[in-house]
Amino acid sequence: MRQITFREALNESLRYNMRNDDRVFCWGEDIGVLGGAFGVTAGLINEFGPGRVIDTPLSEIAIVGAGIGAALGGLRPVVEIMYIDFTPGCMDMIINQMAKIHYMFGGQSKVPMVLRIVTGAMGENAAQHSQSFYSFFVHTPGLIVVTPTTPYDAKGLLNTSIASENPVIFVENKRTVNIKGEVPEENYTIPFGNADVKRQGEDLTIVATQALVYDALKVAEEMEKEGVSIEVVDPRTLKPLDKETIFNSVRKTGRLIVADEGCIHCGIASEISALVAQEIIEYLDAPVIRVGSPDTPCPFSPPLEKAYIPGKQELREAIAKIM
Amino acid sequence: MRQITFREALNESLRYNMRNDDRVFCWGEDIGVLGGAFGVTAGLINEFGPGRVIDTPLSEIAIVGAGIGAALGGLRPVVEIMYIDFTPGCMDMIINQMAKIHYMFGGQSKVPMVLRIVTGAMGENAAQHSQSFYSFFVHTPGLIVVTPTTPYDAKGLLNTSIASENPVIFVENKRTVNIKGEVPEENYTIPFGNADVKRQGEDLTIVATQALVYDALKVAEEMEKEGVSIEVVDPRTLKPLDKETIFNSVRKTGRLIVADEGCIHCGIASEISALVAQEIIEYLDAPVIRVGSPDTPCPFSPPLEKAYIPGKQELREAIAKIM
Amino acid sequence: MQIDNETKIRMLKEMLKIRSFEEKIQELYHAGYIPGSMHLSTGQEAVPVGVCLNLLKSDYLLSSHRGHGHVLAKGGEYKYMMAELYGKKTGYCGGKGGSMHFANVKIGVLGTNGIVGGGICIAAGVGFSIKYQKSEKVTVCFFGDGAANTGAFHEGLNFAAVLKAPVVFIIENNQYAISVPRKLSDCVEDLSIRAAGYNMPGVTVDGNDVMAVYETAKTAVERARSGGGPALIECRTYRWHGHHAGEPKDGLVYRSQEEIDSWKEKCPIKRLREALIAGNIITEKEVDTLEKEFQQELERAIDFAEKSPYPDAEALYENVYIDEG
Amino acid sequence: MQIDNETKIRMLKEMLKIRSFEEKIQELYHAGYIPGSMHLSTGQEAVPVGVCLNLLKSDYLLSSHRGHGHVLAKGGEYKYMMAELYGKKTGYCGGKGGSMHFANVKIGVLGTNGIVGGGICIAAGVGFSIKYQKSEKVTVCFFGDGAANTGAFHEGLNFAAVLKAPVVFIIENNQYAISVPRKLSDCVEDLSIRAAGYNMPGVTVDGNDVMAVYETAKTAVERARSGGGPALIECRTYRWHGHHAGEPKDGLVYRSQEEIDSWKEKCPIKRLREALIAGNIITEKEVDTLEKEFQQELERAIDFAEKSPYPDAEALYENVYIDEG
Ligand SMILES: Cc1ncc(C[n+]2csc(CCOP(=O)(O)OP(=O)(O)O)c2C)c(N)n1
Ligand SMILES: Cc1ncc(C[n+]2csc(CCOP(=O)(O)OP(=O)(O)O)c2C)c(N)n1
Ligand SMILES: [Mg+2]
Ligand SMILES: [Mg+2]
Repeated sequence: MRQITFREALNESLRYNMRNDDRVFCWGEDIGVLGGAFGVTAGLINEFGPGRVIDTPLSEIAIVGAGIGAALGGLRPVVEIMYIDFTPGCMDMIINQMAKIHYMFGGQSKVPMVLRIVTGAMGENAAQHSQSFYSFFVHTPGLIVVTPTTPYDAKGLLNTSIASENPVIFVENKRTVNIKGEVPEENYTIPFGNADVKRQGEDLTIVATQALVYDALKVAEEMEKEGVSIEVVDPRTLKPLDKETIFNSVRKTGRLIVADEGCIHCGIASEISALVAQEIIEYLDAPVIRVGSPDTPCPFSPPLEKAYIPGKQELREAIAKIM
Repeated sequence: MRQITFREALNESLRYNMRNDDRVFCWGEDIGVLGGAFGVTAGLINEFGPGRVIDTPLSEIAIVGAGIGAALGGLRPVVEIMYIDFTPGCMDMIINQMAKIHYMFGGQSKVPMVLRIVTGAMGENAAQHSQSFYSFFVHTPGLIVVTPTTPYDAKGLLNTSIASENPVIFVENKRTVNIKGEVPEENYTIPFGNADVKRQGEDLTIVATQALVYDALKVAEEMEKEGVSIEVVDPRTLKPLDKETIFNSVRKTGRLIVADEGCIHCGIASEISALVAQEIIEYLDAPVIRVGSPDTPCPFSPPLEKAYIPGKQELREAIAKIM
Repeated sequence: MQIDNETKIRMLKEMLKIRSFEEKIQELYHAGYIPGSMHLSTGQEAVPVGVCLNLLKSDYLLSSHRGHGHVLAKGGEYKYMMAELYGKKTGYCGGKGGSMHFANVKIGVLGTNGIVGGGICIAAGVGFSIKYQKSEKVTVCFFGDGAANTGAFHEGLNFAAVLKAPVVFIIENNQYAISVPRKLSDCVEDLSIRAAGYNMPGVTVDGNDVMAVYETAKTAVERARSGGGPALIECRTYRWHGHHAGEPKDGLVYRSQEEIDSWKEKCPIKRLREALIAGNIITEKEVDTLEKEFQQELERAIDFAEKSPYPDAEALYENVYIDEG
Repeated sequence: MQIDNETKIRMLKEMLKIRSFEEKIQELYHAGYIPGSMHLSTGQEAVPVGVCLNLLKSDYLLSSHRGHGHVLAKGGEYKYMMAELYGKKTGYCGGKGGSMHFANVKIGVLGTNGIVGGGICIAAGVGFSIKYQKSEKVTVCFFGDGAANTGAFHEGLNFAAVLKAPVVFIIENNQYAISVPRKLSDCVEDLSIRAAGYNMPGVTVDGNDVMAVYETAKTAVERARSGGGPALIECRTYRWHGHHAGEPKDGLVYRSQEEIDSWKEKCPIKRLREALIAGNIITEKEVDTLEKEFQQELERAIDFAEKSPYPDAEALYENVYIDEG
């Protein structure tokens, strides 16, 4: 099958949805002529014009807030905030408005909006351009949180997100944006709350998200040679979370590592550990190990950044602890 | 010993620190003549004048941001944001500036600032005035997160917070503000990272925060009659977290419930469960149960709000599951 | 501008509708029937009425925490509002919202907001949706003088200006943000001067003069409707009561009785009422009848609210997400 | 205003100091020596120099992501800046910050900022601390035209105005926020008009005329220092290169070569240099010598940076919290 990048898969989904539904439009900083900081909206302005692919002022509160308003007015906004690091600037709109409007008005209104954000540390961008705190959004009732890994996941989940009646936080990890994978030309969707077992195994489950899925797969290959059979489960959406697929894997293997690029404390890795400890603890044969970013801001200096980003080394150490 | 309310204990600490250190000042909305939405700053403007007890414009970004600036300029700001629900409006200042300045400038600057915020659901204030998402701040490296329960804790921890060189998020739960307790007249401090065993027990550990500590103590009394001996551990600061005291208790009882008013997913209750599952799982004789707010915004209607707020009933159900 | 007598009578009627509601619910609140917290707009009635008389049912409205008057002026009905204030299932939001979170999408009320300034950027986007759909609706957005100092105000007005969105922003300047007076909050005489920063019209008007508000809003609404883009109107007014029902001393902690009394003298209803009676446009007796009718309607609304059930227990978990079929 | 020759020479020198640095690090970046991303201020040198010549070492400065020029103009030294850009332990921030997070507290540089508009409210508070301590310092805060559309701009300027804090806010209006031109970002001619919304002086000045910048800033700085409160200065300028080093086509995707060339014609350095030479204030040769000296200093700085060690591995975990004794 055809191989395209994660970025291209998203671009294809946007194009498809904009062609098929006039209500869909995009706005954000530099998404027009420049095609977005990571190229996801490249070329869309040529096909759909500046009335549907809109470069906005540098005003994140308004970018998200007016996105919500446009959704209330009947449109289907796909809004880009360049880096997750800039969402604290518009967090009120996300947490207090986008997430709550449907509920607090008793179901009268809906906010069918997709908020695309880029996360992760890469390329020495330091403390304010390297974060991964989407667990905030999991902690917030009312939001869907989507974390696609492969180009296939990206296209299917963005299609589902744009079609959704709910507000969606769509998380794109920097380190996966240029990775290629098989993606059908035709359109398809992937339901929310549907984890993907990216690799089958018997001895140990690694639940991993985004870039860490690739790392986990590589480490699993290595470990296969050492006789350890690792199953890699990718939740793909953190909210709703496909507990059953995770639980089934842990019931089989009895051992669990949860790996997510966010800081560990109160992150999704903690959540998944806690769920297992609450609901199927009797299946555990070993401690549940979390792998994530250390409890520090992201440093600039290349060797420090390298040490900061969780990856294969941290996974190997975690495996060593429980195998 | 003298009994005063939580509110009065905080007021006493503020007064003491302002008398003893000219660098300490307070600002926030309505903290002057009105004495704050919950009365914590009552009367301070009379003693210290409007130059040190400052009513600000309705500008949360600036309230926090300029607080940071004042700290950089050598002062010791005690900043009030009326409800935690308004911190998303200034989250950039908290997450990207306050938490990171010391680190990203390589330790050159410090932000010795206390950010006081009120949390919790009470009195039918609905979705935008009832939240408890301080777990965001635990997920953010660089912040201290303080959650005092009793008036004694409140005074001692506020003293420590104001003396601290680090940025502190100081969380005040609505339901505890008017509760009385013994508080020495003289000044004292309580170190960060020092949990308090609020009740000794043998069969089950409840780690609880703030209002839920009171609920846990009541339920523990009830259960005592039924022959179940419950230990109640109050972390008092969520970051740093006194793991050892929690672990020692769980090592003794083998059973753990974690109760916190925040929403459960990715909250501090998940974090504490995950820590136990990672570090001392072998001591557990039962699943770890989390008690918290449901995964919904807080509704207005009195019976719904009542059902929303976690309390004795939820604790009893949790106990029933594992005893 | 010539305002016809019918419109003038309607102004009086709408203001009385709001005043009657606010005074009644204040009583009910103090008697313990209404839970939560409420922000009354008594004394400020000319603003919603003067603005909303320029709107069609299909136009949109967003409002603040002090929103009862806006909802009523846009066509809100006593009984569903009362039921909402009581937290009942039959309320506009099924009891989920309460005083700070009214919405009635059918009459264009997209929501009051518990976050000060929370509706401003949303309004810009609602305006954009109108333009995008090539419809001729208008959006109005009400907020206070305090809200004019939020970052959202700046971003929302600039965004609306850049998009040329049909939005009329209304500052209800009642001189205070809770206890904080204007002089501690900003340094300008007229907040409407800030419109210049977005190159949109900005006007300050006597917010207790319903006809002046009406005329000023008319210009802005017509301009927006015909593609002229957004505008900012500052209405100077005053709230008679404390910031919220039940505030200690009802606002006297930070305001003087003389100040309050001087504004009561400038009551927008008294002013119009006297003018209409003097002009033989309405009689004393007709006004009394109107007031009585509102009282009766209020009694029926209270009855409706009291007899309505609370939401079912499951409602707590409903409307968090829409089922993805 | 009469500007003495010494000051004029200093202006030229400081601008050359910045230009030389920016051009050299651009080379180094493209050659792969400097990691991360950097925002060059080539073409904008008159702004930091014109402003900072009015400051004392003890005055404070906050800046944006495009901050090298500000740090240099406030007294930053090549070698520590270079080491920081290389991510070395000897850099101003021990390698933790990099291009977007320079600080040198000793010379009053409280920080550049990776968040656009992130320094504005902080500056208001730094200004407050000066007033509170009855000191006579001044704070300047630099940011771009894009930043002027953030909520933080509005809240920060209003806050500073209300507190009468000694802060001079400088908009470096280089016409673009990355690829987004002013005409899609705001609707005004002069961004300085927004100062009226805070009742502070607002002036727009030719940001490529260092003497004009100097004089305008002088008035504002002196006013702030003597208790007159904050001011806003908009400097019209242009960045010659792409938004960041390494931007595809170096900015030509969204700008024309003619536009860029026309601004290069208005080069602030060329302008001053020609004027000073024509006025016999400096000779061609002296300028060459100056430039050579900067080149030599740069070589030494590179050497220093290259030979410096990276931070120790433990540094990752240091400076998160200060030990509570
Ligand atoms: C973002 C935010 N900050 C603070 C509050 C608390 N609060 C509620 S109303 C209010 C004052 C609002 O003043 P103004 O905008 O003038 O409206 P008014 O109440 O005078 O009608 C404040 C501070 C809030 N609800 N939201
Ligand atoms: C809050 C925030 N939003 C977006 C960005 C991404 N970004 C970095 S620089 C920039 C443009 C800034 O424009 P301007 O303020 O005019 O400064 P200039 O780069 O032109 O000097 C953007 C959008 C950011 N760093 N911070
Ligand atoms: Mg007001
Ligand atoms: Mg710019």
